[in-house]
Amino acid sequence: MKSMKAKKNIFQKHPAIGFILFGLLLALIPTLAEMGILKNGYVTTIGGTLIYAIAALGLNILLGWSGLISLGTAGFMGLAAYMSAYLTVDLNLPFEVSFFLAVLIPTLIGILVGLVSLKIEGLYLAIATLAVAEVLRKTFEELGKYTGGFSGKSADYPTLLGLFELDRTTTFYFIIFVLVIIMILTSNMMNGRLGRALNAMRGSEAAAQAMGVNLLTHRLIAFALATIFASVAGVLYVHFVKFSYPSTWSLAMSLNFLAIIIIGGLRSIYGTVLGAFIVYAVPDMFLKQIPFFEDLSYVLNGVLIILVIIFYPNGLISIGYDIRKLFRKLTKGGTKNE
Amino acid sequence: MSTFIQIILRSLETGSIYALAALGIIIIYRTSYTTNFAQGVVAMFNTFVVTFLFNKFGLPLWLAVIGGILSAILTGFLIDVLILRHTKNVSPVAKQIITLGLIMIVLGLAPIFFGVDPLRLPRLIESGDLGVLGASISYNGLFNIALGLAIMTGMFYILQRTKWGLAIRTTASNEYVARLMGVPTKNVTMAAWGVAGVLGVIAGVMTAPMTSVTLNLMDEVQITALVACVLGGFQTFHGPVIGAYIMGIVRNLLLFYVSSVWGGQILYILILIFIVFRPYGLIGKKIVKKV
Amino acid sequence: MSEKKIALEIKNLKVSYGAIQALKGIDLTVYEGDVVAILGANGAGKTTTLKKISGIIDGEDGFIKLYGQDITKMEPEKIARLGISMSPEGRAVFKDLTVEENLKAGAFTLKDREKIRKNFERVYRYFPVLEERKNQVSSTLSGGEQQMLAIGRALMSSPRVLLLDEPSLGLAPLIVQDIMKIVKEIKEEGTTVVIVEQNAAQTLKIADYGYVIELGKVSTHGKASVLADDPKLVEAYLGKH
Amino acid sequence: MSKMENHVLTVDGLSIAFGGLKAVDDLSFDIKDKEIYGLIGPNGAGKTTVFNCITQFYKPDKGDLRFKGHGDQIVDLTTKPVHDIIRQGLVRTFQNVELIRELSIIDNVLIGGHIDFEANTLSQALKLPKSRKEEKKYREEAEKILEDLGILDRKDMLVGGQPYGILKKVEFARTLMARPKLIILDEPAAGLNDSETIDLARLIKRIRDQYDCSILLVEHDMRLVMDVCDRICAINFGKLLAIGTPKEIQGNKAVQSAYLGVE
Amino acid sequence: ACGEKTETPEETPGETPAETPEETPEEEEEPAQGVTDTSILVGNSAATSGAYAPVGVPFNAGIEAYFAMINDAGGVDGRMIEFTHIDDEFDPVKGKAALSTLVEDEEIFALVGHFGTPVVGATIEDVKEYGIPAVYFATGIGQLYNDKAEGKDKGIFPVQPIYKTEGQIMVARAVGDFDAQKIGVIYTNDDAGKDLYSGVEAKAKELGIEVVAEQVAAGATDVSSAVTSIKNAEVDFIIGAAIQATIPTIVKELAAQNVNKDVITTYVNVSPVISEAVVNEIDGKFDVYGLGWVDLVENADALAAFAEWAPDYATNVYAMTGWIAGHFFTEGLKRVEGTVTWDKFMDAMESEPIKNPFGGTINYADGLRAGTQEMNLAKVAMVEGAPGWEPVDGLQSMDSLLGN
Ligand SMILES: Nc1ncnc2c1ncn2[C@@H]1O[C@H](COP(=O)(O)OP(=O)(O)OP(=O)(O)O)[C@@H](O)[C@H]1O
Ligand SMILES: Nc1ncnc2c1ncn2[C@@H]1O[C@H](COP(=O)(O)OP(=O)(O)OP(=O)(O)O)[C@@H](O)[C@H]1O
Ligand SMILES: [Mg+2]
Ligand SMILES: [Mg+2]
Repeated sequence: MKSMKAKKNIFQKHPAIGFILFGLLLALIPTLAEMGILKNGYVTTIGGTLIYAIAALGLNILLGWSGLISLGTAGFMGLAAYMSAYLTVDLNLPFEVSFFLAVLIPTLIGILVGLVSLKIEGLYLAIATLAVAEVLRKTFEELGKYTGGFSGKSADYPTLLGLFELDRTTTFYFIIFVLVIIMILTSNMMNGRLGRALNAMRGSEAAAQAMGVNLLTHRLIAFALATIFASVAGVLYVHFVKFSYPSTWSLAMSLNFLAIIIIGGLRSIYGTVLGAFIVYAVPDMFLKQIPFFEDLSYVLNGVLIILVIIFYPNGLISIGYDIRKLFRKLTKGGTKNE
Repeated sequence: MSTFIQIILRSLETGSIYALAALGIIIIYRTSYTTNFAQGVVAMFNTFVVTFLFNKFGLPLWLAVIGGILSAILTGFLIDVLILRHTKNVSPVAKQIITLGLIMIVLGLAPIFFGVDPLRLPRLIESGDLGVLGASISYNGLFNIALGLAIMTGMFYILQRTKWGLAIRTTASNEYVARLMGVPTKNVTMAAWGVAGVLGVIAGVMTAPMTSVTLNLMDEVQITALVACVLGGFQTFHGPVIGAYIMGIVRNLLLFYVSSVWGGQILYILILIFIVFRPYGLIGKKIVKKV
Repeated sequence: MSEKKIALEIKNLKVSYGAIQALKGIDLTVYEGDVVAILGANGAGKTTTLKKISGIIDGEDGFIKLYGQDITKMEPEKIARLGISMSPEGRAVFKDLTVEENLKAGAFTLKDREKIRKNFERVYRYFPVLEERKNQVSSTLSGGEQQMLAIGRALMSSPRVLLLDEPSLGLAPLIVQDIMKIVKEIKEEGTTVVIVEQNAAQTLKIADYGYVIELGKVSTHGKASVLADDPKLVEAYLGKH
Repeated sequence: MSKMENHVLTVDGLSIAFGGLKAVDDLSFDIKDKEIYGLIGPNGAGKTTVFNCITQFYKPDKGDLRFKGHGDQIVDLTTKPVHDIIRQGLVRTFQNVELIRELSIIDNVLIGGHIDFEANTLSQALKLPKSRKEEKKYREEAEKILEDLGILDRKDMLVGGQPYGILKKVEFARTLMARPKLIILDEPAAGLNDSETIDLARLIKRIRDQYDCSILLVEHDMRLVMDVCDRICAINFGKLLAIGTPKEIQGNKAVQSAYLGVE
Repeated sequence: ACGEKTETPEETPGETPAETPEETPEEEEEPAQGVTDTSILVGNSAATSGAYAPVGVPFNAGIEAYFAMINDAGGVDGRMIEFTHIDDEFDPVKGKAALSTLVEDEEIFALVGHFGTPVVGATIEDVKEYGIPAVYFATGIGQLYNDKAEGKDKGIFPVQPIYKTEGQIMVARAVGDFDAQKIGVIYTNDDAGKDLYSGVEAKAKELGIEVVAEQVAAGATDVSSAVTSIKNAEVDFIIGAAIQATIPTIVKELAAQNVNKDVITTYVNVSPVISEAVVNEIDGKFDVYGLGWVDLVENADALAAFAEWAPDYATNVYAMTGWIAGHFFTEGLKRVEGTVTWDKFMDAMESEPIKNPFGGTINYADGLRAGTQEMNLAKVAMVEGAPGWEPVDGLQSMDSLLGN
């Protein structure tokens, strides 16, 4: 019992250690696949899931912490994906440079949306961001010269520092690396002054303002962070999947990001990753494996989402609490004097 | 000139479809405080029911439509009783995600029930055109417009003038206190889901003859209706209806006179600019927040 | 005393919020036409008791009877129709509705239009400011005005049992005196009143009977006049915590 | 400006109307350094509205609001945006309690220190030593304040579900984090019982001395008001009724008939 | 920490598919993966759930029906064809994952019926990288077209017409059969519509024909303004470059606005479903033509076989295309002699033209990968008392249509 408590403290004090361990754990997947324990396809499925988790983390900062909704995540992610593909393939820019530009430009647009968010909120903001994303998607369709239109746009695995040409497995490691960094940064920011200010903005605008939180700058920060994360995800996507197709970046995808953070847990970093697994990976890795139910996997996925929300309205992450409680109940006889 | 009128007339016809769909979204929003993204697919499902009753069981169209209305009420009730009733501790955003789950369920089940072929559903009034200043509008189109307006007026009356309206508004404002006042909020939300279902299937039956009955039947209608709600403001019932007609008309004018490629997007941008300047929509009032 | 009917009977009531047990077995008996005061320190479980009576939270154990009818597991809207009406803690007015609509909602369970009209008259007589503000959206009312609205709304249904949770919260001294008068007036009409207050001395003055709740349990109860001088009460209520 | 020398706040000719309703009508009063100042009046008299005007949640239609802030600089509050008011050294609580339910009590208090943090976002994101030290420093300060208010034992509990009286205290603690020159309290004793109110009165006085600040408060609990206030301003229908010491106010006929009632 | 890895999963099957490297690297003519003495495993990923299930489900049912027929008759060379399938929901990531599962884990011999533009687009490079043969692509995107496939491109065997090519044929029909001088195009803003339109545009330019084009949203319910524009432009002939639900919308709107010009549309729409949807509305105002690459009247036997083995989908065009996919793969496989390897299979596919069971042939010789290039013409009419498609003209190439 005692040792368990001590362990808990380390993770609480230095969440980064937990995130790094988590990353290392994920990094075992390709090896497991090679050993034949997991399917090779899972490397792609999980790689994609982690990319979605990154974008969803950004949305979680926006909705979970700041209380601002966006249905535009997919649009920004797509913009970054197309930009990075174009910059590396057509303009032959180094991966790092294109990464930077492909994050910067969507972020600037995201900040503009942040300005709009000062005037409108709730559903109105949701639809406004949706409109931005729809305009972006239309642009992907019509500007065939840059985006390949409906033929889609291809890209390659990243080449780091002009030297290291990554392949599927190493790109997968790269995704984990980025994810872990983003988890650490998010945790640091959200558990400090910025996180409290965003929380305050969500909980009570009046209190936030009275305590000196400038709504304008904080909304812009929230939108900037969300767009940065979405763009990073977009860049990783296009260099992992090596392809971008206009209808990918649709409302459906943005809604999926929403589902991820609601299911995983608002304001929970691990929850976001968990949510991404539930929404993207579980249907493929489990639901579709159930005999006789393959064709119903879509239905089951919907049922799963609804059940999770009804039974875990604060996110599936709180299942940990329940499991611990159950565990304690089961071992109650021996260790009553806690 | 006649072209212009023609465009307006056709737009009014689709506008009334958008309006009905928007009313369906609003009534759920006003009672369950959630945006029902599944309004469209549920409507699609029930339109399939109508089509099946008509095509496979050979019922007369009007009877098939009544059958569809009954099934719409039933699906609405089921959604409320099986799902939304158990969401006491669920936040409004999470309820929206529940409607996403619903979309998946309906999209997954529809092909199993109705097969995968697109089906045909004829118009309620098969033929006849009315000439207006060199343009024409079908009797069916006129009927759609009239029905849309009638339903809207009826709902407006109920909401503002009757006890049911008060029940709806208190439920929307604060369900928990409403129950304290003796408002049967469960019945209110259940009825709202039923009504939303009916509005949806009527919109679906109006849409189907223009295209064919497929899984995507209501996709565009759904998005347009959502945007119309924002344009008109969520606070009233007539705002979204006006928003819906505006969407129908302006989109077609932009598509025709400006660009068939970019017209839809220009409309979105215009609406974006509009709501930045009128954050509560066309009709909604701005309320000063008091602390 | 013995001829009086029992309006509300509560036995061994237990309620929990997650891991916190807020009520640990409360017994209460309220006779028809009485004003019963529930007193207790912050967090003692007073609000929880009223919430449970009106049915908006679930209990774990025990029962509540209204004139002999078991309402323990009843839905709040049914309970409201049986004649229990509550002015909740923290006002909870319908924020986006006007003052008049709020009051109308309060009379939701009444069918008799004439009675509704009379109740309107009465509430406006008690709180003239509400009539002045009748078309104002209630979220923009001042704190005290909202409190008056909440109390007025509870009166609109001509309840058999009226539950008031800290009615004096945020009200000016004059109005607090008014509220006490109002309570007396409706008591005289035969309405049973259960009132939760922080202001013990003033409340016990108008109450017939009092209960003191401490950490989810009834610690003392007795006639209001006796309680007011009870040293035990002074200790429990004004004393250490 | 010499007049303001020992005044922390001067309100001069303040007016605001909502539609036809004059919520505050040509109201003037001033608060001296280290004074505990009461603002009383019937419900709907405009007290909260005065607070909202001072803190710029409402932009007054007319009137001057001068405040002697940090470094004894005199600022015209009407020129400042809402979120800059606290930087001048003026901080408030809310009548209806504006706290963040999902945060712990101590985190809610820490929000009050928002303006004092110096480390930038990047250094927070990277948890550089500077930002870590700062976070620790303010956390300790917050704990001290909670101890002062006697709620340190609850510091890690979530705000949601706490009793009303505790919430009022948390709001109070939050204002103290900003080490203000003037604290504005809107009904701090609402929801407190008699003994707690007595404690609060003591606390308010102690805070004034310990934090060396002025306090402006609205309260309907007359025992508290009469006990702690150095001076009181009574208003009705947004207009001034009387200003004076608690004794004077208690004896004032107009105030009695409009507000206090006669015992 | 992650730069050391040299071995990557793709290399294993991609390198030398005909051998199992660890065991017997020197021995030749080891059968390719997925091939045993009694069976051969093929597969695909397709959207069999979600919004595209109405296409994916019958398509796969068609493939399975064909293989069931072959297996019932004893298989190919004593080998049963086993078909495995993964649902990718039309999602590129899921499609990509499915492909690596199929090739690396399940070790299929070939992809049969690769499905959907986004998935095909995302995986076409991977397919080439693996070197695995892929027969039939249920999409018409341009990337598939190749007139001299070599090396890694050789395994790609498109069958159904590429939209761009079809767009050109539409113009050829309009000019050759209908003497059109000014063509109106209503195209949807999806891959089908836009690729068809770009084919139309290219061919019209080449022939010096005037084109008026209007875009409509795929799945739109209101296409009235596009139709009004086309009507006002006074064209001689209209191309409806849209698939599925949108084409009935366009045709009904043309009828509603009393346009009296004939319309031609893509083969995808030539199904009873569409004719049934529009026959009442057009009501003699104009004709609706459709291109086709199969001739169901001439090949009634083949149709009967199809209907026998896929009774649930007897009228479904997507099931029919799945059937064709199965057929093309099987025809190639039948020609392989001795040990079945990827190279030998590809050579077999190229060795001589393959006949489509429902008419027409495709020639893959010398690396030509162009899908179907001859198309026939039918129009909506009452056929045996039911709305259907009445044949108007047989299979013809673009050149023959234009008379050169
Ligand atoms: N929603 C909730 N979630 C968790 N705990 C709660 C909740 N509501 C009340 N509690 C807890 O239950 C106990 C009793 O609360 P209750 O509100 O009934 O007290 P009260 O006597 O009305 O106090 P007050 O005088 O502050 O109004 C308290 O300890 C409180 O913290
Ligand atoms: N935003 C607003 N719109 C309309 N009327 C308002 C608004 N804010 C305040 N009022 C009105 O102004 C008057 C003064 O309100 P205020 O909240 O200042 O009263 P108060 O003195 O604080 O009263 P209480 O003691 O009840 O809190 C009230 O009658 C209120 O209805
Ligand atoms: Mg209470
Ligand atoms: Mg006030």
